[in-house]
Amino acid sequence: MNGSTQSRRRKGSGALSLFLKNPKALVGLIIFAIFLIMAVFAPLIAPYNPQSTNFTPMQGPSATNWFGTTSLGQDVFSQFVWGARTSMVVGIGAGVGGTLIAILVGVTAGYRRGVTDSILNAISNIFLVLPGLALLIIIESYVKNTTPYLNGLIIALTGWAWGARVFRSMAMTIASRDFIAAAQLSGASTLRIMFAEIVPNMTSVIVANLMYASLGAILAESGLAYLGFENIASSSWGVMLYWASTQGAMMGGAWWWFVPPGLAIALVGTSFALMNFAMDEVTNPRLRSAKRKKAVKKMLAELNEQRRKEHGDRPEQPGVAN
Amino acid sequence: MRYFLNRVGFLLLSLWAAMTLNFVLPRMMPGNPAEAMMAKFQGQLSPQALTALEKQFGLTNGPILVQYFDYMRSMLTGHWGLSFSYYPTKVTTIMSTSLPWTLGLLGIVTLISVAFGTLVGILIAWKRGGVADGIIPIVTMFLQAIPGFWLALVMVYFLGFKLGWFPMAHSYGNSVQVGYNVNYLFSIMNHGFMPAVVVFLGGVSGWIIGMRNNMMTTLGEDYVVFAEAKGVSKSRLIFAYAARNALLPQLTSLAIALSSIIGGQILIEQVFSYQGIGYQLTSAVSNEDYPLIQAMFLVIAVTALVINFIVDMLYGRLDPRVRRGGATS
Amino acid sequence: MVTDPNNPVLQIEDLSVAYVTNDGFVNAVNDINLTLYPGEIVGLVGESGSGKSTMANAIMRLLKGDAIVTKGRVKILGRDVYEMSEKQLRQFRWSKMSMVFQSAMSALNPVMTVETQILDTLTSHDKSMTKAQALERAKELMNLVRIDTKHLKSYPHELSGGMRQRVVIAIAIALNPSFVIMDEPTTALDVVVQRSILNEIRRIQEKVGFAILFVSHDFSLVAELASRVAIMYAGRVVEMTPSNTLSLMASEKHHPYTIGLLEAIPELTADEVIITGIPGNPPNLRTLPSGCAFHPRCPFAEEICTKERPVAVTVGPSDIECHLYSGKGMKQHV
Amino acid sequence: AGLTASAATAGQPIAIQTGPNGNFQDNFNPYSSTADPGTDGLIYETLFYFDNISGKTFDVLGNSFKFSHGNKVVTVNLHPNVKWSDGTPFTAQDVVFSFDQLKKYPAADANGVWTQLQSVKAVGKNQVVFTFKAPNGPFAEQYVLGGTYIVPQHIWKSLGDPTKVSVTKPVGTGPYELSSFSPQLYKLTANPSYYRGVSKVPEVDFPAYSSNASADLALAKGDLQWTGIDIPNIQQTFVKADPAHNHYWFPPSNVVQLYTNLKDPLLSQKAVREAMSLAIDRNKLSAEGETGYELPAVPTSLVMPNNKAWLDPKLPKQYNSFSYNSTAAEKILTQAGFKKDSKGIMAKGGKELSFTLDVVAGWSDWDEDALLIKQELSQIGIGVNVNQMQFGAYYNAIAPAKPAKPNYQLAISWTNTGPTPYTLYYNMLDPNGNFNVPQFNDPSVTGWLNDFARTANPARQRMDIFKIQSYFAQNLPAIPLLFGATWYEYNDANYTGWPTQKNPWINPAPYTYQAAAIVLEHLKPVK
Amino acid sequence: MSDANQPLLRVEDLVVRFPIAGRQYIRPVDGVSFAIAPGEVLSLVGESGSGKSTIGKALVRMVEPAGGTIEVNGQDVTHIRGRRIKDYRENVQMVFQDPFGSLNPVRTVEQHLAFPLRKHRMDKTVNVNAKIDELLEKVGLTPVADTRQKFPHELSGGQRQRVAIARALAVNPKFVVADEPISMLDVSIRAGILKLMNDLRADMNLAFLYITHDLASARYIGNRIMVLYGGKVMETAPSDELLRHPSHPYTRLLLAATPGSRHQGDLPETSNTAPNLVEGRRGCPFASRCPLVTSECHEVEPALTTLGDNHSVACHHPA
Ligand SMILES: Nc1ncnc2c1ncn2[C@@H]1O[C@H](COP(=O)(O)OP(=O)(O)OP(=O)(O)O)[C@@H](O)[C@H]1O
Ligand SMILES: Nc1ncnc2c1ncn2[C@@H]1O[C@H](COP(=O)(O)OP(=O)(O)OP(=O)(O)O)[C@@H](O)[C@H]1O
Ligand SMILES: [Mg+2]
Ligand SMILES: [Mg+2]
Repeated sequence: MNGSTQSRRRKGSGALSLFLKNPKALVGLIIFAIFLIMAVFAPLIAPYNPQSTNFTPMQGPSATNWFGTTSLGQDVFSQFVWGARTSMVVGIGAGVGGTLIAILVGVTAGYRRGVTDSILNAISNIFLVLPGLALLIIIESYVKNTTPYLNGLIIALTGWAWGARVFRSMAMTIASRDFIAAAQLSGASTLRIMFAEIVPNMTSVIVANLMYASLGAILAESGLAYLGFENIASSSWGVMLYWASTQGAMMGGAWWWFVPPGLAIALVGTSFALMNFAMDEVTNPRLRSAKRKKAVKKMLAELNEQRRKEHGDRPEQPGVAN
Repeated sequence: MRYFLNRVGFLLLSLWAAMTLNFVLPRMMPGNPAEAMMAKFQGQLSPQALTALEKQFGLTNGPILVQYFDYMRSMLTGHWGLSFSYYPTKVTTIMSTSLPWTLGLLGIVTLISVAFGTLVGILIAWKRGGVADGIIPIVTMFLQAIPGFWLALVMVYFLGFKLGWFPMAHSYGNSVQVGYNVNYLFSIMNHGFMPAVVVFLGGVSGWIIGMRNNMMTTLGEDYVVFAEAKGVSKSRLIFAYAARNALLPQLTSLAIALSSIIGGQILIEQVFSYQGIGYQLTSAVSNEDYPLIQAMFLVIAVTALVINFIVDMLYGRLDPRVRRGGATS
Repeated sequence: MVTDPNNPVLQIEDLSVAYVTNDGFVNAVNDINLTLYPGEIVGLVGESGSGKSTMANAIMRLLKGDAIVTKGRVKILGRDVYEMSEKQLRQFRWSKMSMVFQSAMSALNPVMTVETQILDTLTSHDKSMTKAQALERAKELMNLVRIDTKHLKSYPHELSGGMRQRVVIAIAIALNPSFVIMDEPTTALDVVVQRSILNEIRRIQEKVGFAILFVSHDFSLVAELASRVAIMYAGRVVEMTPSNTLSLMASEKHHPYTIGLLEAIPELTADEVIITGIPGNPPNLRTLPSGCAFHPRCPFAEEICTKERPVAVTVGPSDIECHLYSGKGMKQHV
Repeated sequence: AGLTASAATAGQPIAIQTGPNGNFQDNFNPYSSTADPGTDGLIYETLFYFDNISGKTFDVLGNSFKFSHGNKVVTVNLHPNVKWSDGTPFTAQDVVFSFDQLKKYPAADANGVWTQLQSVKAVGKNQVVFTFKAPNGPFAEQYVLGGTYIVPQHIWKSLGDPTKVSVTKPVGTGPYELSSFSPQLYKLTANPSYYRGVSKVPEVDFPAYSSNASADLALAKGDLQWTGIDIPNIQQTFVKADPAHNHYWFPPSNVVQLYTNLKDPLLSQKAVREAMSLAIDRNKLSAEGETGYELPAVPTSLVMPNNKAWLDPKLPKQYNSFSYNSTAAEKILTQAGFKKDSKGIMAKGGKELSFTLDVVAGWSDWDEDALLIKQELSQIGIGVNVNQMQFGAYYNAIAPAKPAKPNYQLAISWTNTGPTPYTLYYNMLDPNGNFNVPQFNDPSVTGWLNDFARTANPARQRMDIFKIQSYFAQNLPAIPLLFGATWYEYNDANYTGWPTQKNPWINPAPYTYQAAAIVLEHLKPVK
Repeated sequence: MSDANQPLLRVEDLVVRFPIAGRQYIRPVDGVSFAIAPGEVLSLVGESGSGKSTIGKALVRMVEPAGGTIEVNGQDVTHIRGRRIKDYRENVQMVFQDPFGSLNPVRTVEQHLAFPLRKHRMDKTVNVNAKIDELLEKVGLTPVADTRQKFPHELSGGQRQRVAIARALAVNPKFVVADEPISMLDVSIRAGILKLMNDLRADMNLAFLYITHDLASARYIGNRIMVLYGGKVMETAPSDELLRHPSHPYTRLLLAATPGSRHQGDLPETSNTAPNLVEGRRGCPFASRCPLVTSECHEVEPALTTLGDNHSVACHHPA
């Protein structure tokens, strides 16, 4: 708890330094940033219209078509770039949406307890239990013409339960702390207590949930698209895979069509996970200590060695510093 | 006892809610099962058939409440009826031909990945800061982030089609004698290998990282330090003191993992043409096969709730602190 | 059991310990020298965060997390703890030196019975011990700390705080060590329970005869139990004094911090009650004040205090690190 | 079912895949629309088979049939010496019983034969007389003689409602018998006492696949010999694997239409439909949407070349094929009084030519077609919003079956075809037609259709079709897009005699069940 | 302010019960009565689990009493809810036991104070900012400008406890429950808090219920001391009187355990079992540990009897 608040204190530099200090998280951040840039500037980066069918179909990578062409003669690289936009929006959007619902449900249940808790808990259990994909399909069939964004929304609507569970137990712990009682005494409303007192204390858990929910959403969206539950005119990595698969890209040897979207999904997913390592270390300071201690030990040993050379006396155990 | 009754009551409440949702959801879908059936035939069937189908399925427009009570009664009495999309096959027959395969494959893989992930998590937490601790979580994380169906397609194509190392489809070889014999068993394992690998890679990272983080927490607990100080052997320290306690929070995840098994893995079943419940469930949903959807959702909900219940109870057994009173989560 | 008084059980020489953090070193223990003789009880007091537990852990070579020993050595029965191999250490620790952790609540594994935890201690040091023997010894220990042996089958949460603390003490003395560190063994407890545990400790110590380093921040408690008391401030032992000097009534000379502590205790029986706290805040261990670390809060501080770190001088029966007594650049106050 | 062990070892089995369908359920009930492939045709048989591609008629259980009484009565002579696979002789009573079942259990009457039939009577052992309420030759042929499977009375009379039983040990008259079943594979073996001679293909296997991709791989690997799936890039993925033996042929079997809801005030204007039709580049749809597997349709909506014989030789040239001309299309609209509004959409009287186009989500070729149509129509100022729907919702929207429907503006869908163009025209254009998606109703067309159904005179029938085709080409009640393909891939390493493009003697798809049985009968092992 | 004879707070026969396993209830507070006058400090001592905090929480209505009455300024507040509870809490506040848990780690000192000030100010013209400064000044957290921006983890335990007190004062209460405000703190810091409370009482005529198990501080700050055991009042007396003439065996046990007390000595105890709190118990709660126990003690609950001079005790064998 202390760790997270300390990091908050030194905002600005804090969040960034958290990443800079952690190579894993830094790599994650860089990968993420690359795809984010691709997503934001898709219209500038993509050389062609992703849908237009102007090229020789099924050509391997070349100077004009960096990632080759599809069976309809579309530029795979342009689709890939636009796909980044869709997938990132869906992933992050569904991640954020799902996390918001999870916060709302989880914190309410954890704070209010009693009947509210029982009902909300039952609901989240049901959402946890019902097979997500089947539920998605049912909803899909209801809303015609699903775009990836709509799918993202649906994924958020169906995928919040796990987070709610985590948040609930977290909120329960926090709610039992005295500062919550003190806030009640000073006349704070339930909403205020939930969102101004409890939620800010769960930042690291929320961020972690956000990362995993986003990863899950990207995977779910690609799965849905692959199953054909998405407007196939959209440009998303999932739809690319759908087309690649229905057009026999793999059997036809068109790896350039099939590999990039799959790999990109994996990379974005990994970047979320990597960035989460930074968060992990905030929640759990023990995770970071081992390495640092090792480094310092080494440093001390070197210092010792140096002194011994200078003074010619035997090294002190376990080391002299200051 | 009170705790127990409390949990049972909660279980029943959730069950009822799940069943009601189960009734409402499919009926909210536009169209009706007979119309959805037409998709199978892409116009090969005359529209007269639609009327015939509607008659067969007994689709009535009776008051929704009456339908609801009928539904509840038949669900509870085990009269799950005949599937629409495989009319007139019994819903139970369909489930009994696919569920065992799903349970077998996913159940075993889940148990393996839990066992493996937990063990690896324990070990890398113990050797924290080491090379394995640096690499394993990232590699498995990457593997987990690959869409399962994509990996499956690549494997089928290269290992199955190109190299011929593994069969590309089905749960066992079509030439083997079904029954308790070595060939059959071997064939099942041979066919299950690739799907198993995909499912394994899709989940193991969570177990590794979850266990590692829990271990990190327990390793810092005073009682572990105390145990180390008092000189308990290393293995006992790791497994009896640290890991045992770190395992407890994993139980909840295990419950969810186990309960999600029963929904199957549609994408993977589809790529490997594996005989599983996921495909049946998905096609039941697309075909608006109410009886099948309802029965499957019921089984899924009951299993999940029961597993959660068992885990709750187990939690009580494993953690003496919650044996009396108090919620576990 | 009782060794030569010239042969100390514990010798700490120039010990310094630091925590490595993102923002640099936290110097929790600085240049400590301390010696304990067989059968002796020495108190270690100092306010929260003054480095008491850190020092205790360093003695046991149990520093966790980011703590490292930056200087000095620790010898138990003449052997340097930090020169032992891991295996030697595992054998040595607990059979010669043991420790009662600061919070007994968390020192016991919540999911194991008391019996298992005691037996673990016994059997991991003596592989030849049979289960029956170990159980016999466990019962003996339970009797020693006056807990009904039926509680061997209990889980920690089924015991009251006092009982848990006793179990931890039982585990600490299970192997008849020569030296036990007790890190605030009673802080979390009720006054009545606290008292009865102290009595227990005294009784057992008289019987078994190990030396105790008793860590606490409760002055009156330590003064009663120990023969000598070390007073810690900002990671340094600023005074070492016989416990009978520790009363406002006693006219002995003390470190200003010690005086502050004494004045802060509400007296139960005095007619007129005036208590005064020590002004200011505990020091930041990352950036210790220059010179004497206590100078920002010291009513007697002079310029020299901000510049030069005082060295210990013997004043009466006590050793004190303070410029008041070092005779350097100070007007005589006390 | 008797096993023919010797035959099974003699020749290689043929593995068939009719389309991805997950696990099989053990059900070989010909009354069930979800019976396993092969139930119809291979195990149970119809009286005759009328092929929609070759236009030919094949005898099955029937030997011959004759219309009489102004086409109201059909007399069928049955094949003598037919036995059920359990050894019981097959008689006219079985035929009468099979039809009576449909009457008794309307839920089983998927073709609605009793909406037209008056009675079915046996005359002796080998003759059956069908009497209709009104003369309707095409219906009698397609559904009564060609679409009703005959079941053994001695078994089914005690089964009760035939739609509610799972048949796991089918007894039929067909060339094959069920020999083993598992959810992932079932096997049929040749009926040793088949009345037309034992099939040269001793065993037919039906393995289950859950996705096209999975079946494609199996086919390319040689695990399947006969399939009916849409395989992309087929030359690369299938033929290349074994060019000598891997073949495919995708003959047209129906017409894919852009249906326009004629109840819509804008779409009911001929100019609008004409402009749309002109603005759609069917060659592009064919090449890009259908990867060249389906060719552009023709203005008459006849299925070419299947319906070659029915084409009016005097039909004006411009109706032989569609042309693509977006400028002309735009001109038609302008002449009809439409003007582009601020959004660039053609409008008249404040009504914009802006429509939603319904397609089935996941039917990727149509989805692609729809997108191309959207692009092209937008060029002439017609706004299209493509609506990809789950099949149930889609069918619900376009199906003409219920009074409150349909409920769509534009939709891509199929046509129902039969041995003559009548089936297509009747179903689409008759108010009682089964698939009158456009909501078309013109008494003159209805009159020609009725005339066709009533008369037994082929020349008069041709005249009727001529009138309808030219009406269709002029008025475009629906906008024909492409010829819907029949999917057919096969491997002729072990057997010869497959239907080919050069010898299109029958519908070659394995899912056209009675045809499939006839194909199997004609296969011969390679020496 | 009401006159000194009219108690600010009167508690009569207060009972609190909590459900435990097996459909049973415990009564951590069982028939407790007391009164506190404006500007008075009542010290509540007793061992851990004797129901001290529960009484405190009942007073601020964080728990609902199962029986008895709580009157503040003559108004019965035992079972009020909703709006009225909010109004009521402007008069009473509580400072929680744990200085580490009672401040929200992610909020600054300023934020902690601003909300109650804004919420409870009488008229909108009051400058909240100035008020914060004034409060911080009052509890001695200077320099104010510095303190305002600090997060709890940047404060020492004593400073945190002062913020907690400042927060309670922000509401402008007449009565504060201070629940063991110093038990977790260092000796040196404890003194500061006690002094602060003393000052507040003197300057603002605040009344306190001071909960502790440390007799020395109870005496230091309290006008009267009430000894609680097993949810019942064992003995009440003015502070000096109680320390000089402890009459209940439990009070004497407490004194014996307190260093520096003239009663210090060996602990006269027969066992150290915790008292039975389960509803339906009989006799004196201290009977199981009492050295003077007789069979009567196990059967009959001793009534609180007056020894004179505001000193009353509930014991069959008072000294
Ligand atoms: N892991 C750590 N990282 C950084 N600083 C630490 C760490 N652990 C302890 N410290 C700091 O080291 C100093 C000494 O801590 P220690 O626990 O030894 O104090 P203590 O005297 O035992 O206090 P208490 O009486 O509260 O137990 C404290 O200022 C503390 O903030
Ligand atoms: N919400 C609750 N539910 C059930 N039991 C409770 C609850 N709150 C307190 N108790 C029980 O009531 C008894 C009295 O608790 P209380 O916190 O009032 O004691 P206390 O005198 O303040 O102790 P301490 O000195 O340890 O703070 C204890 O046995 C406690 O376990
Ligand atoms: Mg400590
Ligand atoms: Mg309390």
